[in-house]
Amino acid sequence: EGARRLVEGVLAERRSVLTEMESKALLAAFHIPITPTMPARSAAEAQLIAAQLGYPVALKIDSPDISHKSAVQGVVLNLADAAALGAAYNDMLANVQRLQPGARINGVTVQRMAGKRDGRELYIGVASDPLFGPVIGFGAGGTMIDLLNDRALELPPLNQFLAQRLVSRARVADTLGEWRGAPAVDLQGIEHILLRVSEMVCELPQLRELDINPLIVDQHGVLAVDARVLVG
Amino acid sequence: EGARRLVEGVLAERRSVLTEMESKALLAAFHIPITPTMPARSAAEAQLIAAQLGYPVALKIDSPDISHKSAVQGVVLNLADAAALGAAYNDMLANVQRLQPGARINGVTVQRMAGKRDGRELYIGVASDPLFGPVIGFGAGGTMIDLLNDRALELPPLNQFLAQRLVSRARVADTLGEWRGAPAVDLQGIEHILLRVSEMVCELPQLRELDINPLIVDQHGVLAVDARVLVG
Amino acid sequence: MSIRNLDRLFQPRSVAVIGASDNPQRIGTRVLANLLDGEFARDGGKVWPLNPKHDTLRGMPCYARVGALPAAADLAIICTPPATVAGLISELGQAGTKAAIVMTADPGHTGGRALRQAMLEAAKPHLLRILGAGSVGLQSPALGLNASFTQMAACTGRLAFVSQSGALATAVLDWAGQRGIGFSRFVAMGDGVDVDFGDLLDYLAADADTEAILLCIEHVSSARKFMSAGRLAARGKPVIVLKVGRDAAPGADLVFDAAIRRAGMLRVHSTEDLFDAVETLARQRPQRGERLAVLTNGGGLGLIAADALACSGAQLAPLSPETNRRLLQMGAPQTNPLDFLADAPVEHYTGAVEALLRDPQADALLFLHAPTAMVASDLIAAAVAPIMQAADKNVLSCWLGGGSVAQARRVFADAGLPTYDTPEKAVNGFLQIAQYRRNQELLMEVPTGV
Amino acid sequence: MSIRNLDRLFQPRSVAVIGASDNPQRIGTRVLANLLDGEFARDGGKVWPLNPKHDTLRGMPCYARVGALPAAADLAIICTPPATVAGLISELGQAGTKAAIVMTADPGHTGGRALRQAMLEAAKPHLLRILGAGSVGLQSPALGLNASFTQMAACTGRLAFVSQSGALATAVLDWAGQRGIGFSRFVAMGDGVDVDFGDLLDYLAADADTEAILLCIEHVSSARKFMSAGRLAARGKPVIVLKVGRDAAPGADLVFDAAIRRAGMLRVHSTEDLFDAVETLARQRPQRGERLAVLTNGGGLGLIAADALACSGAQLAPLSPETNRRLLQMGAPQTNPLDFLADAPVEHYTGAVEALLRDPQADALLFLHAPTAMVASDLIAAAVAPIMQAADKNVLSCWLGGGSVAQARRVFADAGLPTYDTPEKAVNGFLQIAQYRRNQELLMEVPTGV
Ligand SMILES: CC(C)(COP(=O)(O)OP(=O)(O)OC[C@H]1O[C@@H](n2cnc3c(N)ncnc32)[C@H](O)[C@@H]1OP(=O)(O)O)[C@@H](O)C(=O)NCCC(=O)NCCS
Ligand SMILES: CC(C)(COP(=O)(O)OP(=O)(O)OC[C@H]1O[C@@H](n2cnc3c(N)ncnc32)[C@H](O)[C@@H]1OP(=O)(O)O)[C@@H](O)C(=O)NCCC(=O)NCCS
Ligand SMILES: [Ca+2]
Ligand SMILES: [Ca+2]
Repeated sequence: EGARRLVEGVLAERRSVLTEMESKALLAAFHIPITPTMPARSAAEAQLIAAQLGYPVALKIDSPDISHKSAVQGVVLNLADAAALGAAYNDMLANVQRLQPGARINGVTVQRMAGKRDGRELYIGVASDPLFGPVIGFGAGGTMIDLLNDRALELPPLNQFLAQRLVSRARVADTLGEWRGAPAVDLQGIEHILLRVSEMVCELPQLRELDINPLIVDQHGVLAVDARVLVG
Repeated sequence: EGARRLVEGVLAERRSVLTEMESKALLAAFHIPITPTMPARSAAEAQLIAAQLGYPVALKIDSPDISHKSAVQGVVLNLADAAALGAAYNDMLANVQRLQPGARINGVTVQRMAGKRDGRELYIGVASDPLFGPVIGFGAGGTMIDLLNDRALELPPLNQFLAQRLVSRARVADTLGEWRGAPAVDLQGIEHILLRVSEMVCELPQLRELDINPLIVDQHGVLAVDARVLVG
Repeated sequence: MSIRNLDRLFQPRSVAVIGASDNPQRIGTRVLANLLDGEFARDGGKVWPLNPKHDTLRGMPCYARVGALPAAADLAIICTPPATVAGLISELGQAGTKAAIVMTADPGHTGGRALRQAMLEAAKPHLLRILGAGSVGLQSPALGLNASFTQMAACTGRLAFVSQSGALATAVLDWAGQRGIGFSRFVAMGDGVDVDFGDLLDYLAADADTEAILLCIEHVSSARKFMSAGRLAARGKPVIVLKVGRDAAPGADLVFDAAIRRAGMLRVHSTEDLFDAVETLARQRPQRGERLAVLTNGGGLGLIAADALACSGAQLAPLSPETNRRLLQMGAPQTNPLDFLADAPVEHYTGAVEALLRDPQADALLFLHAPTAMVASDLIAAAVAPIMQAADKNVLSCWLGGGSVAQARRVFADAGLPTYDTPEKAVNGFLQIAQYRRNQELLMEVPTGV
Repeated sequence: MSIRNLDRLFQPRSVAVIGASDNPQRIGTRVLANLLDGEFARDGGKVWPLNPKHDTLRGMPCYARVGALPAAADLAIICTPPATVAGLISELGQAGTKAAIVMTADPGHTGGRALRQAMLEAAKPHLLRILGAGSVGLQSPALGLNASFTQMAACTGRLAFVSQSGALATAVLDWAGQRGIGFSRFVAMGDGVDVDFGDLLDYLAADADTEAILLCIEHVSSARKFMSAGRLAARGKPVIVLKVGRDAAPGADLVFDAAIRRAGMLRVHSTEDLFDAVETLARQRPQRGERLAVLTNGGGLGLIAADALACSGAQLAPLSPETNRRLLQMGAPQTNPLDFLADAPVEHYTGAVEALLRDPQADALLFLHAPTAMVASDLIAAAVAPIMQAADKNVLSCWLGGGSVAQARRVFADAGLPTYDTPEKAVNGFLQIAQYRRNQELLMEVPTGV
């Protein structure tokens, strides 16, 4: 259905990396809750969008040529109002053009800051092993992910038992019960997303890589805040 | 001098845990840069202080009976203006009284948010081994510190070679060079603080435990944002 | 492919040795000798040497061509130069042979022209199965079949051992032989161009003589087949895997880990752990729980055991009042680890072993001993071994040292009691047995459908 | 305390055995025998048995009381019941003896009344040094002095071995004996109430016969003394530490790690690694770099070695053109690991070993071998051992297997070539030597002042 068409469309354009918006659309098609991410071509358009989503918002550069946005200062978080947003927009475009002059730039994307006070940042992903095919990974998320080096793996398809076992094998599992004054998180929500990712893997053979990071979870639920998909 | 008097004063009161303000005063006495932390007895007083320090600020409960402030919702970060601060003050006092009814409450402390855009969060600490005495620890900091489980140890006294070796043994060392678009941090600043901590250990035999977490470092320097000291 | 014709490999009634010889430098000479030296030949199994240069070998007629054999051999063993292999397979297939072991090393590995494709093409029209190339052969000890050029015949046992590396295979054979550990099947798989881990797992899963399976893997060819066969086998018996040869791709090793776990197989990570797994699997008994009693003649050894047990999930058994009473009576300490002084007499050992084995709160006994001049270790070994042998619990042991404990180790090996080189390894053996148990329970939760 | 009077412990000219006996169940019987069997007695060292129940023992006069001895003994060995120990120490001190080994186990460990305090008080006025309680004794092999109740005399060598645990000590002695590895000093420290690790490190740091030091520690009593003695010793020779008995306090083990590192000592983490460190230290040669050449008769073993080397900082040596030319000439593969087929003749091994040892780009050679029926391993061992022995590089080896390689192992041990049980451990031996080198370089950077 929709998901398959989306992927085929990208492949038809001879691309393999989906944009953040495409990636989130794909997740949404599999009923994975996401923070909506809207495109804006100007500071004014970004302000209109932000007013509707509600402040604070995050701004990210929207370019098919840039894979590490923060490396070219293409990410600004926590913009509190229209003035801050306008200034950030102009700064960002100037910085990106300076740091990666050749890059084609569509504009920016605007999304509401995921303000989960007691949220834990997780990672869920898919990688493709040359021998064993797709593998589902789970662990701590956030920008420190490489340093944390907390990644448990399981082969698809998952069932509930396997999803639970996958979660419990990651070190981050220690933070998912009551933790530092925060109530226990919605574990079923995490399992649900793992099962949905497992479905994605089975139904979309073209899926090569998927990174949801961070996936923010608290006692009320789970939210995919950033995502990146690779097909081929 | 001052540091010794401060510690003796606390011991004379039959206390062993220094407040955040006392802890930071102690660090400052050893020339460790800190974010100033000011006491306030009312919302109004807090607003006056914040106006001078500059927004955004962080608010923390000030009580001799509470060691894990965030567990009783005694920490609110990123307050953008006086209105937000006033509301947060009242919420915090209500929450703390509800969650830990017996606690004596002096008021709150106010500090400027350490807004280091490219800052890495580190941990520097001292623990006391029953056999080998004081030990200096270094590693990744922040709220995920337990999970990161990144702690390299060295015995005092340190010299520059040992301080460098200590830093390089922690996993977080991988993030201190150029990292995700952020420039390399002020490594000498970190070494300097380690050497000052080593001095503290040698000059204050009553020092039992010290936790600086986070210590925020970027290309320009180092800043101790929170600190906790135990004497005995 | 499948398990088709694998019975011809493992249970042939006639074996042709192509390239048999009387020159001691020829592999075929050794293969012929190994076949003739086993029960297989004495039980009426046919062995047919084949080499145009000889009329007789070892007093038997030697055949000049495949066509000249008395009948189609169930199994042919090929130990002739690379250039001859594909042609021989074709001839064998035409004659009706369904299984061959290719011992010839594939020159493809060292830059020569690879055999792989030519062999497979020659075999295909005849559904002939190939073990190899570069196989050291296989053994089915219960049939007295030694279809290999290994240095010794395996004893009969209940472990199946399959190794891609011939060197690792002959080393394990040798090591096990010295300890009196036997095998149900012993297979040096070589390159696995046709018969591969998947096929062998399928065959061994159904093999009634095999109670546990050990695999030494260099690379897996068909992941899908490997996984489904592994899953099936692991549901019936412990399957232990050693992976040799790190995959350069980052994370590949973690994926292999996940795959092994998903199939319900268990992984070990060093040659040493492989040897220890052989010891443990070959000698293990059923075990109810994870509480370990430790008897030693040195406090230091007890500490090492306790360290190795810490954080494992298993624990030191809390001794029952009845056991404490028994120990008190004989003047022994009532602690676990139970730590004898260097001059404790043999009766103390037998008494304590009996008491600990009877304790309902101890699920297994660990016996650790270092040499002492005061009592010869072989006297202790001789006294306690029969009690341990008669027990219905696992007794793991370590005689730490060299020459002074060699005889004690021998006594324990002969009694079928698992003994290890160090206290840590003995504790690990216990933890492995606990892991098999837990793993079998977990497997119930993983639906076979997935 | 200090190294005062420790020369009386290690180099006495007269030794009194208190509790000497002819009853084979007595520790004193064994101690007397061990002393009399060594060169020490034949070289004129005095041995004085002491026991009121005997007039003579082993044809020598046996003394009834300390006061009856011909002179003050340099060293007294006490193997009498706990109640007698403090009194004996007092008498010995009065008579002028300055050092005693207390073999008696302190009943304090098992809930009895502790000896510790009484012994120390008795010794103090006389500055008499005590090794023990619960010591199995010590040996100074170069003097033929076996002042212990161990099961065997150590050979002379250049390693000093100190263990708190008597069991670990006798096990290492036994294991080393079987491999022909000798010691400069062998010390079973026991409880360490007086002479402790700090004292022994100070003594051994200055001991010209000792080139490397191994410590098995259960607990450290004085951290300050231990650290300063360890620092001093580690600057002169490798000091290897095994810590036994996990400290319950969280993080305590990491602090111990930091302390060992800070002093410049090196830590191993298992009994096995301790044994391997003995092998490596006893047989190592100087080494320039960290590039390893590997020669094997099985690709699988080469893979295991490469796996063990990966991520270590060391690497496989890139073979020089000259070596490749030599290998090509003899028809051997020109790769590292260099992998022979099972039927390679002995000349190939000698040729390859010579070529690799000559290669200026290889800093050490790893020789891995699994049994094969085609060439007996002892023939290979006999052929290559002299070449390896004559080389100026480290040659590490593993004869993987059991009975078929036992003789080859023996040949290598007799040639003083380090051999290990598994390929991984052999690689580890190489990495350890590399670590000693790096550690010595690092120590230059740590100011002795701190
Ligand atoms: C297979 C291999 C051993 C053959 O090498 P080789 O022994 O030098 O070969 P030869 O030419 O001497 O042939 C062996 C014997 O077979 C005979 N032979 C050759 N072709 C034959 C044929 N078509 N039919 C029957 N016999 C034949 C030869 O006459 C010789 O016997 P002889 O010595 O009595 O004359 C060699 O190619 C090889 O692969 N070695 C490595 C094996 C190995 O290590 N395998 C396990 C890998 S871990
Ligand atoms: C020290 C120990 C061995 C003594 O126990 P024991 O041998 O049963 O003691 P005994 O009473 O038989 O005394 C031993 C000998 O010393 C003699 N003896 C006793 N008191 C004596 C004294 N004051 N002076 C001289 N000799 C004395 C005894 O007569 C006996 O000799 P004998 O058998 O010829 O008559 C015992 O207390 C012990 O500690 N055992 C453990 C030792 C050990 O394991 N140490 C290392 C720990 S890892
Ligand atoms: Ca091989
Ligand atoms: Ca002991």
